Amino acid sequence: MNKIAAIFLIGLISAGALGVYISNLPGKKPFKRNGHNDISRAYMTKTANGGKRNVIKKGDRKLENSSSNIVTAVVLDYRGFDTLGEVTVLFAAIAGIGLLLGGSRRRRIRPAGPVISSMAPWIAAFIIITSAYIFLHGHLSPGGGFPGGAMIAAGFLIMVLGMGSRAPKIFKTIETFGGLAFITVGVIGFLKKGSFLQNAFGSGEVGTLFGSIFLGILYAIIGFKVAAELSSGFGEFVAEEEGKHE
Amino acid sequence: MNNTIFILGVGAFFLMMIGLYGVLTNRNVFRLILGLGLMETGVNLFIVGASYWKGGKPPILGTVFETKAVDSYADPVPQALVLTSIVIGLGVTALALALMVRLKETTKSIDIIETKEEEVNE
Amino acid sequence: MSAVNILILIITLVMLAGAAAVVTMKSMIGAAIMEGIVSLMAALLFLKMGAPDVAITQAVIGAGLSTALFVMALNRAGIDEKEASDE
Amino acid sequence: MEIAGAILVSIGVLFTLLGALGLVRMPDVYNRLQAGTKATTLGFIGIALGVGFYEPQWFPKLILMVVFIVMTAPLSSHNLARAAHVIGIKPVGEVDSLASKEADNERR
Repeated sequence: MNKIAAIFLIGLISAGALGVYISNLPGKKPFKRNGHNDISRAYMTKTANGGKRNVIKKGDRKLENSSSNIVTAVVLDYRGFDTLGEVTVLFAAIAGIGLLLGGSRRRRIRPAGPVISSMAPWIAAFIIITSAYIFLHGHLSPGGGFPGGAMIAAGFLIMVLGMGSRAPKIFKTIETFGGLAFITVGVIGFLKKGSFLQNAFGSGEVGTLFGSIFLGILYAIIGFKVAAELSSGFGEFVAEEEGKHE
Repeated sequence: MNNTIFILGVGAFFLMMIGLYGVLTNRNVFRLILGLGLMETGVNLFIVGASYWKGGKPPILGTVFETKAVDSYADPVPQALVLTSIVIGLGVTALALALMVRLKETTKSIDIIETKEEEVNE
Repeated sequence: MSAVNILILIITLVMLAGAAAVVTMKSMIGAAIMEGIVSLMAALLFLKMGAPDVAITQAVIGAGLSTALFVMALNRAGIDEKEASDE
Repeated sequence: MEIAGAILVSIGVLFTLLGALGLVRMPDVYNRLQAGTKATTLGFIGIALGVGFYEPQWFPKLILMVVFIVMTAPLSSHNLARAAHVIGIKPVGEVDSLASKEADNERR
């Protein structure tokens, strides 16, 4: 398609969509209830104080999951099925990469220079410790299993690129057992409370590390699973040195 | 005060349109993947930007509690949706790049016009 | 126009300029790095919108891992910059 | 307390500005890397410590950030300079001592 036709088409789409968007912008009046619709309002009040009042008070107990971070509560508790499906989609994508790029190539990866290869394990250790903090505190502070797992994958990527080591085979095992553990937690909720992925471990005080042990366990599982998937998938992309068998 | 939500919405929309232009006018597969990434970022920005309102705090209760109305927080549901969407986008991009590497190995080219179907089947 | 508005406007304009550079740039590695800059600006916008979770995820994945993935895929496929002209 | 923080932030901003000016002014890749990495590292340290004076409970995390920057910034600039040298970009001056040293190594 040539450029003039593309610009014409995009201009057409832009004119229509921007017209609809601008004509639907609210006027002087603010959104009803500050823009929260009923479902997000229900999620927030239930996370905060069991859906009774509109305010959050110090020392509230007997909550549904007692998570400080409401996004974590929505991702893992109220929409846990979404997250299970999302992890499955990621697994399918990484399995496709393994099918396309894998094989019996066992050549040596060219390491970087001496400065990088001697400093790479320290930086990787620093990154991995930071990401463990991020996904263990996913229900207290911003962060969680997805960015934490991606950061672990970045650390392993630095080790692979800097030192020339390969991604070990244990990642496939961790990935499999991560998926199994997620479903196991869901089945425990089914057996104890009567519904799949329901909170079966109770809830403590808001704002403590062990107050919301259910979300902590789930995010740790997701962190390990995402880290294993991304590390093993990205290991396939590393260019290998031609010809040298060692 | 709707200036900010207007800027965010129009900016995200133009990001989508620039990505669409890149997808439409290029024949290079790598540039198609880059354009798809731009469109994905634009859609994510639009979803979160639609729930923006002025003064919305991050939806985190914190360890020190005060008596706060729930209405002072930003909307958490679009953020949760976009959080999973970004990770899926990374998986899709990686799969597309793997397909590009196989295409280059098979047909010695990453141009979508030069790639004939018979060559792939050989 | 308040100060927050001006900041958001500047970040949005930088992001759109980076996106235009992605589409029009000759060099493919340069385009991939520009896409990383677009992701970083999007992460700043998410942070200004009150979504720190999304901002962290976008910064780690969009600006860090994704750029490295693009460069690694170019290197693995052995794509030369010279054959990259699309005219 | 706040005055000390403001002074530190000002020093950081000044060094970052000098680094940005150096990126524009310097003649070749290696000098630009020097300006863009060293001055910006010092600028980041100043800004982080100044913010730590404003918000004292953030101090441990800021110290960790400074440690990370100090660990990674020289590595990245070293690797960029090495890559530029590998693909054959000549420095501005007359003497290329690294090339002559590598030639010595290959002769042996």
